[in-house]
Amino acid sequence: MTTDQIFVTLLLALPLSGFALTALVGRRLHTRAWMIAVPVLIATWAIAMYLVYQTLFLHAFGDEGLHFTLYKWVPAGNFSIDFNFAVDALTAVVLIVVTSIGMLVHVYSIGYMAHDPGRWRFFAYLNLFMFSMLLLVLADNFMLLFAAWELVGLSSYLLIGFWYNRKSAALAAKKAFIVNRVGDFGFALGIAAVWTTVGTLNFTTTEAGPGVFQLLPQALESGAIAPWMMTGIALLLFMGAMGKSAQFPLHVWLPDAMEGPTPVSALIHAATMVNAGVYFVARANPIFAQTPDAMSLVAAVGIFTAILAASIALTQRDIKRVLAYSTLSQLGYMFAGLGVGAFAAAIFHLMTHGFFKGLLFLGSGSVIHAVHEEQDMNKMGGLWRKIPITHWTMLIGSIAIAGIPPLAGFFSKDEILASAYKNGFQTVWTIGVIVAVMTGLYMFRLMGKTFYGESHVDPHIEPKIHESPRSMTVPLILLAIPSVLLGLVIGWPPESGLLHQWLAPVFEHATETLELHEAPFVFAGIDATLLFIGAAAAALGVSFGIWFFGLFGFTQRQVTVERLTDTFRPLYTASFHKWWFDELNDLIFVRFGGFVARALWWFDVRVVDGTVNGIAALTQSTGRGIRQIQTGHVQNYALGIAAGLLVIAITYIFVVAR
Amino acid sequence: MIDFVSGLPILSLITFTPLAGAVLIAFLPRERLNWIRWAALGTALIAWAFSLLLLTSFDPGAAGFQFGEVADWVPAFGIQYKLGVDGISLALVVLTTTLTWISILASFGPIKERVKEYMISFLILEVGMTGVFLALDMFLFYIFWELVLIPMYLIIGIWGGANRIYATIKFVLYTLVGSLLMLVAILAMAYTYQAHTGTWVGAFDYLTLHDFGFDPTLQFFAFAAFFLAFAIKVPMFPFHTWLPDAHVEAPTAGSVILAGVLLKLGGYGLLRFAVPLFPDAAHDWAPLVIVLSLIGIVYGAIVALVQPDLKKLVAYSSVSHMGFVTLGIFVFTEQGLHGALIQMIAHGILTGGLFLLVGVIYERTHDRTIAKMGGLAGRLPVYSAILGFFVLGSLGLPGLAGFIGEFVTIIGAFDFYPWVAAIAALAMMLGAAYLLFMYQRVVFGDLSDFLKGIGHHLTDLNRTEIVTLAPLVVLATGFGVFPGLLLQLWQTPVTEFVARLVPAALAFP
Amino acid sequence: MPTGVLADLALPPFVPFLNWAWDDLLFLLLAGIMLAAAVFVVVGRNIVRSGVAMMLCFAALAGIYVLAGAVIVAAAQVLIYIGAISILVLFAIMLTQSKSGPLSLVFHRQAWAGLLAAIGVALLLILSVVNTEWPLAVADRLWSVTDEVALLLFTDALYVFALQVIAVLLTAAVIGGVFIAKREESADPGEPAAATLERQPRPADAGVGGGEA
Amino acid sequence: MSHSLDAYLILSALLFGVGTFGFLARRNAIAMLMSIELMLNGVNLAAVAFGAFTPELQAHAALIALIVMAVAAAEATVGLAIVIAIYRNRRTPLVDEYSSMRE
Amino acid sequence: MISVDAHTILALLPPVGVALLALIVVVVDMYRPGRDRLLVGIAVGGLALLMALVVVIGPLPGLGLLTGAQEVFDGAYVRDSLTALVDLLLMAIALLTILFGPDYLRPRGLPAAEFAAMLLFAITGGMLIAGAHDLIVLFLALELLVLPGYLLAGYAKRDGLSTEGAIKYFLLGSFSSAIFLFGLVLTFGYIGTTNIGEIASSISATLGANGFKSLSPALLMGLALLTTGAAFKIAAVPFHYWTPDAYQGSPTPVTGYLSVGPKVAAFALILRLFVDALGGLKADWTPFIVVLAALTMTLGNLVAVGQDNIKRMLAYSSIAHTGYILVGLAAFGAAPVGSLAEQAGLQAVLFYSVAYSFMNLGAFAVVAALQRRPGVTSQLATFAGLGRRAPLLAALMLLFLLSLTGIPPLAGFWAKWYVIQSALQVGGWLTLLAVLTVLNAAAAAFYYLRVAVYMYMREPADSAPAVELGGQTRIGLGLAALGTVAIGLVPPVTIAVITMAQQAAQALL
Repeated sequence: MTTDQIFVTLLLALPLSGFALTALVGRRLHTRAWMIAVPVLIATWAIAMYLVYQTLFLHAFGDEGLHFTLYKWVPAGNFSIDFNFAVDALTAVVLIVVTSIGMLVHVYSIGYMAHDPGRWRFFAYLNLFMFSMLLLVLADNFMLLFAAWELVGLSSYLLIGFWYNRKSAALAAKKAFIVNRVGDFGFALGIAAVWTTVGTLNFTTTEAGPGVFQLLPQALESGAIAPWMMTGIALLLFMGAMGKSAQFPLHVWLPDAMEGPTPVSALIHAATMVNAGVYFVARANPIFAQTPDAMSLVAAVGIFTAILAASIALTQRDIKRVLAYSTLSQLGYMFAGLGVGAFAAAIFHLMTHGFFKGLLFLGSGSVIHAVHEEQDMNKMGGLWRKIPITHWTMLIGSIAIAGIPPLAGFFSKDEILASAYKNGFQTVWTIGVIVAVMTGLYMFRLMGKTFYGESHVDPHIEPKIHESPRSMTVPLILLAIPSVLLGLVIGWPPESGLLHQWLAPVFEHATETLELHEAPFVFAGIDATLLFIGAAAAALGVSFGIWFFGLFGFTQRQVTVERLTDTFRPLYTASFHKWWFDELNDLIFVRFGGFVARALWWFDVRVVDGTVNGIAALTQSTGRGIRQIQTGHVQNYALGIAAGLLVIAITYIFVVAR
Repeated sequence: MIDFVSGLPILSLITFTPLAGAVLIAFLPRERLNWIRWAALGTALIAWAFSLLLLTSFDPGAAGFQFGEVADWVPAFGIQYKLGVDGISLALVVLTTTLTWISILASFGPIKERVKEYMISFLILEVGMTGVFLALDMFLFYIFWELVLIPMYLIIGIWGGANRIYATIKFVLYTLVGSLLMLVAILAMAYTYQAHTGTWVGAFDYLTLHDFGFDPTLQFFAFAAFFLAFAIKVPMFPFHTWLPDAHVEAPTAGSVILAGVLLKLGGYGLLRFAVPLFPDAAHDWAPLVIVLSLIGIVYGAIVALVQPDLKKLVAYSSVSHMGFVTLGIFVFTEQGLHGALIQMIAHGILTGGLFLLVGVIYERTHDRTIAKMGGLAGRLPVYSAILGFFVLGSLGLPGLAGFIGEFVTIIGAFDFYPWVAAIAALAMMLGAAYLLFMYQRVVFGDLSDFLKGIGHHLTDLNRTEIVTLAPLVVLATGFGVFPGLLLQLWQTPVTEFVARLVPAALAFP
Repeated sequence: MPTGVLADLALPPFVPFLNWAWDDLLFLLLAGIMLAAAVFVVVGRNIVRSGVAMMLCFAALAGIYVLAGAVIVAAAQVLIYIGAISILVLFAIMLTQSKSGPLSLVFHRQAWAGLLAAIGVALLLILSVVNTEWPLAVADRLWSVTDEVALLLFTDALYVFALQVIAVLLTAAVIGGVFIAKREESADPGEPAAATLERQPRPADAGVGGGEA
Repeated sequence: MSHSLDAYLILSALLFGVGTFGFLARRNAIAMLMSIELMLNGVNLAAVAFGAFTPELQAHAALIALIVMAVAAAEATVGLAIVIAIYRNRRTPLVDEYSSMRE
Repeated sequence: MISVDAHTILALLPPVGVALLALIVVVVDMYRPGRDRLLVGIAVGGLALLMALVVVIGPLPGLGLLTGAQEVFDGAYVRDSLTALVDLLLMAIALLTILFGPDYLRPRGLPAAEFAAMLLFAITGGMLIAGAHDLIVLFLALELLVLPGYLLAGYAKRDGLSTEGAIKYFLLGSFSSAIFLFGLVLTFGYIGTTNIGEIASSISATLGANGFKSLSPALLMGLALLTTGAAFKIAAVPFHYWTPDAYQGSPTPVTGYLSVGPKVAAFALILRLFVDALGGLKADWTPFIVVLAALTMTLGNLVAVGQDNIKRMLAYSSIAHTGYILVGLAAFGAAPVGSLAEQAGLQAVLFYSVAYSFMNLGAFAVVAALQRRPGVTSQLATFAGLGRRAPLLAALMLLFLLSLTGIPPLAGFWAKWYVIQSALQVGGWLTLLAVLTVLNAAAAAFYYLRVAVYMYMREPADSAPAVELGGQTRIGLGLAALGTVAIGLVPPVTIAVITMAQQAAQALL
């Protein structure tokens, strides 16, 4: 094993051992339960950064990246799956997000969870999550990725249900897992299809042999599989991504997942795990690139989710739910980006979004902390003076997500929209722009209702409001920095920034296959126009937000908002009720499914088992019936014998002898 | 290779050590409960140690059966006492010996009445189970097969729950119908052989019959009989209804063995006897079997969703999980078989664990109604965590053995016919649904009023219980992370199995 | 020509008016008596009379045996059936105090079915014997061979053997019959005071009780 | 008529049939016993008839008839003993009242 | 003239010896009345001696002074392997019955002397049937078998049920004897001989050349009458009516004897009559046997299912076993002439009889032992909690029941094994009969296990008296259990019985 390989292994081993240790002894550490998990994570982060540096800056592993096998995992005949890892540019980029935010969230949690008796479990779970997420990012074959995929689902389940005695948390955790399983159902079948088609599950071609990304296009080319099969494979795989990244119609679990502690929301349900779908589709770009139909569907699902979620985010009252729907919406953007072929842009947005959404969630956590676990924005207001660091960092995050230049969100989002337009997806672009307006609006609605205007905080709590401890504010500040700068640093100039250079080898083939003729970005013409429209849309949205809900001292226009609400009452109601998706699901799965299950159970007991018991009962009743001939009367018996004699004699003489 | 093992009749030792223990216990005084208990545990541990010794000496690369033991038994019919082990049977034997001592240990507390008879029954049960896996003579196999029946009958019937008599008689009759028909098939097979070759020598010998090649008509009917016997044992839809009853009524350890080993007898029978002996018939029957397996998988899971009783839920989950076993066997692909086998082992471990855990809660509360539970996590954290482990393992979480079983089976099934895999994969969702639904209701939330009423009796796992569960946790994880340990063990026989059957591989639909 | 027993008698060869052989007449007469008596045995209300009718029936049958040339059988018939068995039966009738009674006491409810079955059996027997060519039979009946019978009885191994078996059989029947029929002087210890009857079905929980041995 | 084997055999069958009827129809144990005697006599008649018409069988038939009589005597002994025994218990000779055991 | 030579004496010694033994018992009782123990000693010792004598005389496989069939009295009696086997079996039955009879009779004030004497007379008859080679001897022997049987059934003469059973048995038995006798006379009149060998040669030479078609109506009628009579004696459905009542009413040890002794003898009769004499016509009577077998086992089992009285239940069970034995006969009938299957069928009949005798007698012995104290009924409820009250007795009962069920490796299993195997060797319709047999066996498990349920899974009634076993009963039970286990499990014994059955079957062909 080379040093780098050892580092990669350590990257997994550290959080795993952190999990194991914390699980075993964490309870005895009481308030210092973080003392294993957090240092471990910092070390992990350091190693990750080293690897990122090696990969991206030193280009130490070449275009292909570092590939190596730990051991043979599933040697089931010719279905032979290695436990193998890869570190290439894409991995490295995602590693940055995952480890950085992960590390910050760990630190943040020290303060946030300081008073929770279950903190040891919390840190154990967090480490388990980090292990799973890193495994997901590092995995070099479908099955291992799938395993990690499920493991992050598990961590998510555990963390959502962290406050297990809350029924809502338990239900949300279950829902998250099961909805994810729906996606994984497709994913697993997709993997099976891949293996059946090409006989391997390794992503890329290494010394060990050719990989899927080489073989599948070849198979298509050689006619070994029909194009629709390719589409089928891609869509099955995409199903998994939809589940994990909460895309319509599997988006229902994410808002409920906010039942978990806020750091979890920040880490898992905003910055990392939900990005797994995006990461995976980007990873599988050689497959998707072969099938335009699938690509279009990805784009459609993405952009539809974007606008759907944004529309819901506009009316939610729970601060974390607004952010959750915002996350959905942003993820929709990313899928739209993937679908239109702007893989790098999607990953770019993944990165920036990871930071600013992480920031926003942590900030909201800080707010919730400040107002004593109150999440309803109608019971907040005017907090900006009392928790200034939280306020300022969140303001930065809001501007970033709204897409106001030159903050990070602007670059990534506009790149997606511009690519959509240029790659011929005008509809996607149009909707995207509308969503951009809505983004500004709902973000500044959030800001306004939380921080500005009059305070609606419970008077008992009001005097106790104070800024969060340093372990919480420092991560906020640290996250605010990339939220501001990341776009400029790696995203400028658009479509040929640092990030694009890094990722170019990964998406090279896909771009070629899709025949996207990349004209270099020029600050004029169509490029500039699109850039301007994007910025303008963001600004419009933000302006509306400020207009309605205030900023610093600006007054809120409560009356206007109410009038507006009344005007669009049906729309408002629909949005407020999240377009009744939960109700629909409840109807279909809980009620109808329950009915079916009950009916089948009835069938099982009455029909299947009933047949078995019926045969037994029939035997018994036949026996009881036949018993009657045993009357106890000799004459009856004798008659029976005589009758038997007659039958035998008659048959002998008249039948057999005939 | 440890040399001295090759000189020992190691297979007979494994098989009959428990019998010796049973005889010993028969002579122990009835009141000395602890003597009896420890003697039983000791015997089971010795058998276990022998099986581990066998494991270390086994050569996975060698073809055919190893450590063969042959002696004439009824020469008039060519019946032999013939034992042998290959990778498949070895794994199942070790599973059996392991689960047996765990079950015996787990019975220390709950079984307080007629301990002597209980332990004797259990040890004889082990003889039968081990024998089934090791027998290479059809007749011997049948003897062991029936031998399993009586101890289980007693275990359910004597130490079971309120409705135990109904359950145990149902279990026996159901199994007996199948096995007696199988006996007819065995005899028909032997006779056909004898009629062809003119000699009884080898008429019951598995290896001889294996290569004999029966005519299609015989294959058809004999397969039907074998299949019925094994399908009942597995149990496959629609022959599964004895299982929920038996499980609900059986004592904890009985459930563990029932789910952990007895169901495997069916799966083992299918892949060791029904398919290789009658390959053509198996081929003809495969579509039906696959359809039944799929129905079992989905149906068992759906019905499990609405079970009010913990044990019933686990029982129906067994129907679903064992559907993967039969599916894997009958898609006739290498992966399918691998998957089926590892699913058997995984199901044995995981469901065994689940039943142990249900037993723990039953012992404390004398109830298994899910609706009455709730909030155990706060009161019984260790219990909840381990229950969580087994629930997750059972729903096929990667990293644990169940995942490998299901996934590899799905791969194999997809290779055979994609829609089959698609339907089987529904279990991924449904399994998560019913197991998590159960887990949520039992473990999460506030402590239910019913459990509050239990008071201080509601204690967390004690040391014995942890000792019984720990090996299962280790095994489930070990085989999830290193499934190669198992897969390579039976690679050789699996290859042989598949080589005999060329599946009518359907292309992508 | 009359043959057999009637041959020595100086009778007209045929019965006057009827033109029947004498022995045919005798046969018919005896057969008629025998059947009538037999029918009376089975339909008679008074069982004592039935017993007497049975004796008559056997006597008539003995006559037929004579007609058939089996004099020794006829003699045995008189000795054994009339002399022993019938008397035994009459004794049994006395012992059991069977009296005459209404028809319902005589015949079982399903007597009609019994009648049908009996007719069926008889009819089948008649049909089958009538439709059979007896390969060994000669045209006319033979005369008595009493000495041959005796000779055979003591020389043919089969009958010697059979005789021994009959001896054992009778011994066994007598020993057993005496045991069963003899009245016990006093109840032995452990015997339930009065034998009670056990009727089915009995309540399942009755672990003990009842007089069933 | 008395020279025809069939006549004897028919007579024998009739006697057997009458006995059968009696056995099937009568309720009194002793009457049933008598019916059996009638049946046995029917058999004897058939045996004698065969003897009368078959030279080789003549003596054999007579012996068979004698043997049957002996057996009948033994049967009667046993049967009457049992009848007496049960009469002592049940105080009735009607067989169909002996139906404590059924089904 | 009659020549009485050494061979004649040898051939006849066993039945004569038993008859003499009966007389000795009576005579001893006359001079020393009430000395039950002495009588039992004499009878048992005498029987043991005579059994040894049979072994010495033979002809048995590799044993005996006689090496082949020995015809005596001008062929009226033959001592061949069948005779020897049935002799041994009947004597063993008598021995066991005498062992456990007095313990039951004594408390009821019933003497052992007449019991033993009747029993010995009866088996004398049975032994004579086995060797009878002449219809007259056959009939006489049959009467000798059944007349003491009637008396034994009514042995508890002060008990209403016993006498009721006796009179039913007697009336129906006499009725059937009359029927049988008419058949005998018709056959005699038509063929002109009563010698079985001559009948057989006459049929195979001329009469039966074309099966039933070539027979005259009278002979067919005769055969029908003989069939009915024989079917009655083995209690085949629909001629079984007497069995339940007679069995239930009789004193329990007598029931035990009645369920095996007359049955074995009646099957010997069937073998002599249908195989020896009418073997040439088998193509035509076989369908009837098939139907009889199917009806008999099915009805027996169906009705046994609902019985609450164990004696009555076992009575119906014995009807069912008759059906199983008939399958062997059917197999003989359906097998091609001169084939191995022909022999296998007969062998199955004989083997089944042997196995059945031990296990059924054992079961009744347990019932008798339980009922030792007067007043204890034979209701199933009597068995409640026997597993606790008398573990050994319960275990023995379980053993016998399992053997009756056909659970390997007990004797009953082998019995079924042979029957099924012989049926399968023939194939065709007989295969269906074999399947029906095993389905019946499965159904039968229900009621056998019900007894086990009472023994092990029900609590004893509070008033349940303690169970004491008499010494003789112990020995008897031990011997029956030994037979049940050894025939199944000890290869030399199994082989010995098989070989004996085989040679007996050969002797018939």
